[in-house]
Amino acid sequence: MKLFSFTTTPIDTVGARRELFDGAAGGYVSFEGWVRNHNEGLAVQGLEYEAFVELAIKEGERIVADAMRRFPIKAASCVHRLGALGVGDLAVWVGVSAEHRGEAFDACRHIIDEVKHRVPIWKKEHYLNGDSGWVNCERCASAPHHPHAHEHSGAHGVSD
Amino acid sequence: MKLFSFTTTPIDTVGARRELFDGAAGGYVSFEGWVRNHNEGLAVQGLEYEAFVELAIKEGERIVADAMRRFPIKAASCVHRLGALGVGDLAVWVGVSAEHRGEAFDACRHIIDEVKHRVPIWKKEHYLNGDSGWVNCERCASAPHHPHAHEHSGAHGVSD
Amino acid sequence: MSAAPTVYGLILAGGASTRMRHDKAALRYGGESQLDRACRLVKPHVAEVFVSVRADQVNDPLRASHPLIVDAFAGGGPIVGIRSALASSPASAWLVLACDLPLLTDAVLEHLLRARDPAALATAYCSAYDGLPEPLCAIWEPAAGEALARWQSEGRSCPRKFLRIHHAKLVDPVDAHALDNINTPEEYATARSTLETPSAPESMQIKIQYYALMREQAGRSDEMLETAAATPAELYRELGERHRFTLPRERLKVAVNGEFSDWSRGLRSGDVVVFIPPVAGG
Amino acid sequence: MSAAPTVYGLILAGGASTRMRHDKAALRYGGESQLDRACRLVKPHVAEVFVSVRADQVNDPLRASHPLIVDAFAGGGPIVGIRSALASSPASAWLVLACDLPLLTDAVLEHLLRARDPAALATAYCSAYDGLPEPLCAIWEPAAGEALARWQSEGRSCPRKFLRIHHAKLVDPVDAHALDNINTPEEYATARSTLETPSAPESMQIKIQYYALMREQAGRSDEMLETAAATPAELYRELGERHRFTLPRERLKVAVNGEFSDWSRGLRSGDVVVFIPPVAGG
Repeated sequence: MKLFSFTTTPIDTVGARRELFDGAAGGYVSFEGWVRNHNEGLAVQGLEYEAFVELAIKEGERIVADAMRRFPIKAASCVHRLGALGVGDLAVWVGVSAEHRGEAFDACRHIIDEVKHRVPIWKKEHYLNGDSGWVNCERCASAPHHPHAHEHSGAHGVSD
Repeated sequence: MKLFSFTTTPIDTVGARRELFDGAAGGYVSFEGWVRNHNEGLAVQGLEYEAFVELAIKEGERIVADAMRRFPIKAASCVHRLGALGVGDLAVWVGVSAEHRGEAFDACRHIIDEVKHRVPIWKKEHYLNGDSGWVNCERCASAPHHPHAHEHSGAHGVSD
Repeated sequence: MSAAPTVYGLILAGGASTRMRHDKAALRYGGESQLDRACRLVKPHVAEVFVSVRADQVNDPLRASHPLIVDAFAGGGPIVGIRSALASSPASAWLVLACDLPLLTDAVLEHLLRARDPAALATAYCSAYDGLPEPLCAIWEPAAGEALARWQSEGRSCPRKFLRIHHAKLVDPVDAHALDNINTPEEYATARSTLETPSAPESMQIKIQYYALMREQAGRSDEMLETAAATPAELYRELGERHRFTLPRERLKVAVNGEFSDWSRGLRSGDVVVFIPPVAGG
Repeated sequence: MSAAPTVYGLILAGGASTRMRHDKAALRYGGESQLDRACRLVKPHVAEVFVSVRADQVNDPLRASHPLIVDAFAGGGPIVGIRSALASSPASAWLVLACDLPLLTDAVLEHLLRARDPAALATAYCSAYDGLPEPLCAIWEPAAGEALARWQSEGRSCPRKFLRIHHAKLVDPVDAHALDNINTPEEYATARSTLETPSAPESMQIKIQYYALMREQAGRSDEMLETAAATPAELYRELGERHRFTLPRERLKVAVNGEFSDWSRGLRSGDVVVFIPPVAGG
């Protein structure tokens, strides 16, 4: 089983889940990130994901491997989609199996939080009004005192 | 979409997930309870679920409806299997969609915790050694000072 | 809820029974006519009880002993009785009952009134047989008057169909037989024997359903019990001795008539009790 | 950190190379002996630099030009050199280096010293090849002296194994080749050509790859740059002016050769640099 991988075609959640099966596991938690029809007040019609794949896979694998050390879980995996996606499409999937549900929830949440903060993946949103923009980059860069600027640079700081 | 339901055939997680779709939802969390091959030190070969269906459906619906009021989520649902299950079978499924992942995790965990504590469903485990027993009932009843007795009656207390 | 319209009682006694070849309102149980029995049952639950009659029945001695509401619209049938009552007091709600429900109990009426939703056009039981609304054991709210008038003006007359497509609060039955009505001499005989069988005054018929470990220890899925136990707690003590239940009561919960209950709730004849051992879903 | 023991430098030059058929300390790169080169590199990072020698080497001219620490225990090998240094100044820590690491850089030493944990027995790099600790590019703390003495008294001598089972702070390598040592004439030839190839002293070939917003602002996916920028921070300043990048460096991270890096890391010709704007996975 791959700890972290990319795909340019729809994520096979059924197959990915199957790989986490373990006879000693009593709980399975999965997270799916879906493309929303809006973000920060703008109507979204689709988006594109791009990654620095070489480093992203290393960092993604470190996150999942680290979660498997930190939490008493049986197996975990994360798959991220790349390329153009429409509203409702599945952008990222995280699955965790564990003996007990508490650890499965904790580890799953930890992995998606870390992936969102640390893995070099970027998202360009296309808005219904014709605009587009790289999330966390452009509006913050042009308005450094926007409250989100601090939040994002803080998030970045965590992973340094 | 049904908030809470029972099935005597394998849970259709794909169909159940589809019903939670919402264009404004950016996060989806699901929990699956799998039949483990062991419990409290005994090797399990299978189990049976039984419910007081009339009241269980009412109580399950109350739990999910309550979660939809408490947490800012888009949709939620729970399906529980009844009858005989083998190791690895899916016993219960909870799915939650929400704008943001934090609430989806919180609500999903809340629902499964409450379902396990409040809904009148019982589980009889069949062990590889030929024994069987109703979980939370028999060993505790015969050994009322076993530490689990307090835990379970506490759990029961929560739902009174 | 205190602002909800006052509820009056309306016993429908305008119909002519073709199958019984008899005036149903006059059928007697334990020396009491069905109409008198219905009025007596409803009385404690409402502000006042009226009997719905056709204009040609106002001098019938059985009916004339009660306050009457005479059909004020053409067409006949229950819908006219209900509309006439709503028109006679447009700000009130009406607990409407067919008079041929000999198995009706206080508990059934109480449960319906507790479940009432004044914002619906009516609050009605679902049939225990087909799940459809029971319009003739139902609370009709003031707003139903106009809607029923429209319904009748469209040539329709069935109040059950009316409730299916209008906004009605539907309530699950607490007792499958409570709303059985009497349409044949055979049904009449059965109902009489049920009602007239003497039973000790403090003794009740309680049904107990068993699940999981309780079912195995009781050796059965359910049983009917003639008991003097006043509460579920007393009932568990009585049955625990008989079936040698191993779980102390503190580890259980209890449900009465399909809902969680206090152990100290007063039991009533016909109640269905379930002892709930520690649960283990998921 | 101000209370941490002072660090001295120790260059191990006591070994006899069998495979090189030569005294490794005397191998020359760009006109400088390997031993002199090692001493020069370490000097700015420590209080004083010593050379570790066997008693029969104290008059060797190459070694005698440096302050010496002579083996004070029996057995030979690096462990004796390290123990002798720790014994000579029991309150000090020692940055211990093999002398045959021609590809070692300032940046590698600086990174190790920054990562130092004075509470561990030693702070050492993990090998880029097998992940095991590298005892001969490591900071040995005072407490290691007694533990090494016990280790040797048990008949053991390998400092790498010592670090595997004692409490050592392990540091990921910043450069896969920095600790390559020279064991054969072929390796010597390769290292010489790497070190002696003339290039403008301050100018390097750096490849930059761009992603997302950076790619759009640079107008390209990658570029080769002849630059004098000594660090990624300087490189970003240089390129930021050229391409009018809008993101301040504080909002970015940087990767060199496929791994996250410090902004102050020393760049080397051939490095591949990626500026990482704020990420937005999921």
